[in-house]
Amino acid sequence: MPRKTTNTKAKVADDVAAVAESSELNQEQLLEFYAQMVLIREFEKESERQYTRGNIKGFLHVYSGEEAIAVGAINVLRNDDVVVTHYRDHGQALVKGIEPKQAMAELFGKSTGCSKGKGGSMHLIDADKGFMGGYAIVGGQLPLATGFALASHYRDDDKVTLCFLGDGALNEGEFHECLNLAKVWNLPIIFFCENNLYGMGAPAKDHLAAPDKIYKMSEAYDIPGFRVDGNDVLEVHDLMTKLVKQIRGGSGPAFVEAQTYRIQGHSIADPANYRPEDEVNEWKLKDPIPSFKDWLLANGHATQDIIDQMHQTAEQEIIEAAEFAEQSPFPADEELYTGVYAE
Amino acid sequence: MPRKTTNTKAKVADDVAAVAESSELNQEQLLEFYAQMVLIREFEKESERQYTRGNIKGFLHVYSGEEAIAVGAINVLRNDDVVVTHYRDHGQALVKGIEPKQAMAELFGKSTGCSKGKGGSMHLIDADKGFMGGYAIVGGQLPLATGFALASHYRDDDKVTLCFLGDGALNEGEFHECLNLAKVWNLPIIFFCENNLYGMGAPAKDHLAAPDKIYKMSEAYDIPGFRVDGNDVLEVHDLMTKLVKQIRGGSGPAFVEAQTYRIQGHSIADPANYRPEDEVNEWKLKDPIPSFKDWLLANGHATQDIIDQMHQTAEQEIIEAAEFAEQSPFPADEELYTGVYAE
Amino acid sequence: MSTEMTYRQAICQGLTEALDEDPRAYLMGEDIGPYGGAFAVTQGFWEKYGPRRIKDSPLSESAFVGAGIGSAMAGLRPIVEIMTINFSLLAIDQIVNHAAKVRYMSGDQFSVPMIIRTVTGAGASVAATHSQSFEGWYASVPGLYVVVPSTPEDALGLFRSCRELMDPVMFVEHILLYGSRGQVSEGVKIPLGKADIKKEGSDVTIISYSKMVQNSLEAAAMLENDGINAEVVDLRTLRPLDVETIIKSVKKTHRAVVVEETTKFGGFAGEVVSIIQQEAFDYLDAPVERVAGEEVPIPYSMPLEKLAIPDTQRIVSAVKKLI
Amino acid sequence: MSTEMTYRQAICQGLTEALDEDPRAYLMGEDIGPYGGAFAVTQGFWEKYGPRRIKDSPLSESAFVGAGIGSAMAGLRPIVEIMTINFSLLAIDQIVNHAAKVRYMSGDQFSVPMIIRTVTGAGASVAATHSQSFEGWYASVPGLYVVVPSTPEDALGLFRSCRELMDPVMFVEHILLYGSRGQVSEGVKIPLGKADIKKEGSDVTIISYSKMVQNSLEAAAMLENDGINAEVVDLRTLRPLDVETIIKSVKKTHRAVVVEETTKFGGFAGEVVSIIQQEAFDYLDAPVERVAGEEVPIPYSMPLEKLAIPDTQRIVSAVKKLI
Ligand SMILES: Cc1ncc(C[n+]2csc(CCOP(=O)(O)OP(=O)(O)O)c2C)c(N)n1
Ligand SMILES: Cc1ncc(C[n+]2csc(CCOP(=O)(O)OP(=O)(O)O)c2C)c(N)n1
Ligand SMILES: [Mg+2]
Ligand SMILES: [Mg+2]
Repeated sequence: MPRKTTNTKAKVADDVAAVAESSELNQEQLLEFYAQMVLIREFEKESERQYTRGNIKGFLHVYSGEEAIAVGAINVLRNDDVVVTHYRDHGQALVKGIEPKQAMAELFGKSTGCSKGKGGSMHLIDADKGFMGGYAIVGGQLPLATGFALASHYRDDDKVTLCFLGDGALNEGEFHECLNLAKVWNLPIIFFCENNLYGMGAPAKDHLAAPDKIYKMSEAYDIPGFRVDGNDVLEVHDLMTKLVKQIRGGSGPAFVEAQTYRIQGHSIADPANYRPEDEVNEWKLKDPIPSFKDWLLANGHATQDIIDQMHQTAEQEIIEAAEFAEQSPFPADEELYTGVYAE
Repeated sequence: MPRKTTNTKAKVADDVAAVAESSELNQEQLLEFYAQMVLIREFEKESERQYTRGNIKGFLHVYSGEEAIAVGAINVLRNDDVVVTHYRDHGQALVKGIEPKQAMAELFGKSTGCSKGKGGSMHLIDADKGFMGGYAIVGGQLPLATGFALASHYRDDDKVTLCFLGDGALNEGEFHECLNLAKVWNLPIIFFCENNLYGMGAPAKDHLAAPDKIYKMSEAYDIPGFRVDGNDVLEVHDLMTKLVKQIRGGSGPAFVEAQTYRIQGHSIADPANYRPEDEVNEWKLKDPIPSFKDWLLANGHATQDIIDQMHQTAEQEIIEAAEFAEQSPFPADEELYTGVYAE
Repeated sequence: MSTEMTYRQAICQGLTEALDEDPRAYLMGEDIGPYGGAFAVTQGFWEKYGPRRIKDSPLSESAFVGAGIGSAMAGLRPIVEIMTINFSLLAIDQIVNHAAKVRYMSGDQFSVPMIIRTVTGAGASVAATHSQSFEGWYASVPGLYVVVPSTPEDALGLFRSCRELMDPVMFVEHILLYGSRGQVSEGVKIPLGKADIKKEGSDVTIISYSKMVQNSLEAAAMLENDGINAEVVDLRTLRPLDVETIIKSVKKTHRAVVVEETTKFGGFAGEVVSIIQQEAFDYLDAPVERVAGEEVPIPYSMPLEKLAIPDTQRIVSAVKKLI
Repeated sequence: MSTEMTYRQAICQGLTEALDEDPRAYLMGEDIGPYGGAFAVTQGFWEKYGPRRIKDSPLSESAFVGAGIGSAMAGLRPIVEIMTINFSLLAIDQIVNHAAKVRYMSGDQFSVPMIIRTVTGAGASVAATHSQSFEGWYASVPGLYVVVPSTPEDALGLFRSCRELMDPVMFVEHILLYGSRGQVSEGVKIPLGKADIKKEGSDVTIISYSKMVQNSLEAAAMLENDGINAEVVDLRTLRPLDVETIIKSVKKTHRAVVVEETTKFGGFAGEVVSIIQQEAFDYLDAPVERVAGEEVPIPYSMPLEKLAIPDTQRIVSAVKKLI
């Protein structure tokens, strides 16, 4: 569990005692998960606000609606395990340990951003935290991730690489090349497809030959494939716990498809009116945050008070992050020329 | 059956009468197949000789050992159906109707070559014959072939495109992208993998994640996959007859794996000593030409005389082709500048 | 007769004409269908022409660009959109090794009458991988045409000519020009290989293309105040290049500045400079200057990005240095 | 102390040293294993170092080059072979968008200490798609180094320096040089960005790199007979480019010819010309000439191919035209 969002532990302990039944998670962890999901959502709401106010430029792709994946999957990893992902990277970055302040400052293009303002929203990176980056060429992150896994295999260092990709990225040739390579060399990597049903405006069902069995695409490479409900943080966590253990043990690559839904359009500029209203409404009911909240309440892991507190804490943290970003300086002009080559 | 090699018909009629039992082919066709296979082998032997004599330059990749595929598959096509292939293209070119003279002249780089000497061995092309070319970037022919099929689909002209690729090409991203595209748009195309067990010096078994089920790779795209003995011309022909009919009827793409063996090294420069002797010997026994000859004899479709005659005819035709190539002029110097753009 | 329209509308009109007039023409590309195109150029096309003519393609640049090439070889008239020129690197093998070469390699048996539309340029705060300008690379490939319009009139006029070519064209639009407006003459058609003098002048020749023409014109206006009369040449096509117009202008002005948006080192401007010093050596009163991008990947942060790419002021300074 | 060896042997030695001295170094590429490398550079490596250090890769250029980049980001020292520079187009996205940019985009968090070895050049009768020279394109990309040795000594000396860099290098060997022989000094190490005067002269500067240095030296020898004393500058690296040596030479000789194997239009020679006319404008007695390939795809037929690429005689003629 790389990131500790809040000190929920103390606050909760008195109210609820039981350990989650459906998983190995204890209550503290469950609440931590909820807090992280809320933090991501708040971060995204704020980034949309800041975009509208002109503080964030270029492309902004928010993660709202997909939080259960980042939280369920990345919390299984060790600090030194590796995450490589695409441009829709805020949620994953936060869970892997980038502070909201540094993430928001990066979105603002400030020198205090995790990538010194040079990468922006699509390129959050913190090598020390094992968050090896968002990459903006669709499919382009797969070879890099394969390389991180190759390095672990070469060194026999027992790190696991988790590589996220979208349903759109499944159609790029790198998907095929990398799964094959990972299997041929038995690399410790999980290719994790966040199937949010759309790649920009393109429905996966129209662009994939076999959209209903994405998770089976890995069979061509003799890589086990799994499907999981991407809006159920515990289901994601359960599967990932199993897989990470196997892979750390040397089992070789795995492939996961998690179905989820982009609550917003592709980017903030996209009203997404190509989506049927029914579909949007149906998925609203599956929003992973209220669902998980209901489960926590129903199973006595939290009270409404605790929930409210967590929301407040998250809001507060994000307000501070935005203030930090706003007050931070832009990079100095000389920064234009640094970091092209090693000093 | 696009190409008529010899007038075997007349010669055979008196001796043997029955129609092939194991297929819908009549005797004339069976002998025609044999004649074509022999013609290819003779062409390749001659091209190796001419390479050694310095008349052929650059890369020379011969088709010896794989004849049953070109003959079994391409004879199913109509004249106006399309073949697109890789650089190991001599055999397929001859079956689709390029005259040995023009093919050999192309290998010599002569102006009478099918591509005017500008393409060479790896780029035999005759658009009128529907032989749309050999291409030398591994995997690069797949998108082109997909485009030919797309044109047929667009025009609804009921042509079928047959695209050959090697086992090595399976690892290129285009394989994945094109199979998906072909299925999504329901294109009339057969992707035909000539699995000769090696891509240059690389054994398919070491470079493919699942080398034993290549034909199943198409399942990821919901495309039916078939495996066939690539050294059995009749088996190839049977399968292709079925597939071409379906595809012409609008069934959408298909995928075929045919196992075969490169009798020679990757190119004439390659002694191929990375192959175990046992393996080479084992496959020598499966050479498609003697096997088919034995079958023809055993089933009374030919006599040894007829066989001998066919070999002589082929040798003679190839000698003439080589003479033609030798006597043809190189392209005139001005030819350097023609054909870069349309006149 | 002329009509005012945006650069986007001009291109949209060119596409509409192609689809309406030529049954062999079809569009293919990512999100050109229901989404209407990443830059809204094909808005409404899907509804109007349907999926046969508007092929909304999966994210498979190599496959769909290559398929476009194959279909052109088979006689269709594909107009393929690569969302931005950055992503063209995933299809560059197909473009360079097949589209550009198959006519030659086949001994003139095949034509590839295909237009590849794509989008170049920096300045949109979309960071290093999304802000590149590779048109100069394509311009170095025999077998290709490279078109880089700077105005709505040029965009439509050149597009109409491209449709008549039997060889592949890289039709390169600029990300920051879509909303720019201009008069478009009725029936305009502009041949490839003809540069346009966007402003006449006598003291110095500023040579550029695409968005940098705007900056060059702004610079010329500013220079006017200082009594410097600059001629602005818009190349309009990089391959073929209109050497004659360039040289004629330089022989008149004796000074030249070549402006290019991408990084300077190894850029296309070097070709223009080389030709000028070759063909007008005795006419030059000063070395030919280049104004181009800094030798860095494009940073996301806006203030830095501004420093990375050439602007009007830098063109002004370069001209003043020469005079 | 020096030893005679071939260009192939020099590179083989560089690779051997890397593997022997640095446990983080490994080789990856197509057919570099049991096959011994398409150009027999890695013959015996598989047997000696085994599959951990010698990663014989499937035909997946984008994946294995990108994996090389990722592994370099993770701290390894990959030496990746792309069989020829033609096939690098399938990996160019990874090279340009990741290898070259990730240090910058990450705010200097990542290094990519990777050497990409590949093979350039025409003249081997392998037709249009297999005879290209894209090193000029890579030279235009900030974040990359581009090395183009012409002799065994330079190949080994430069390779040793490349191993010390923390940024990606395109190490570009020439298909027709592998068998060429030369003396290699013991312990030679040559820094990047230092051109070499392969022959001193006073009348004209011939600038080239890789195989064309041989032709330039031949041309210089022929010119000697006509009393023309040419200086031959071997660039050795395209990025960084040794502007100082070029300019110093041209200021001495007042005339320059830039020789490049690929097609002229839009080639790298344009950059060299631009710099010369900028930095030595007042010293030039004549325009800088370029000798380069014809504007055609490379034809297979040998007599045509010979016409397509520059040869010694054309260099001689270009020099004579200048003098
Ligand atoms: C190679 C490439 N092609 C196109 C694009 C433009 N683009 C950016 S995101 C995107 C959609 C990707 O969809 P998906 O992989 O499903 O990820 P999601 O946005 O749904 O998370 C497209 C087409 C790109 N960045 N890179
Ligand atoms: C993209 C690309 N990479 C590498 C090569 C070099 N090469 C030419 S043929 C070949 C092997 C291909 O093997 P396969 O597809 O099995 O065809 P086969 O030669 O066995 O018929 C290789 C590696 C190439 N031409 N193109
Ligand atoms: Mg998606
Ligand atoms: Mg093979």
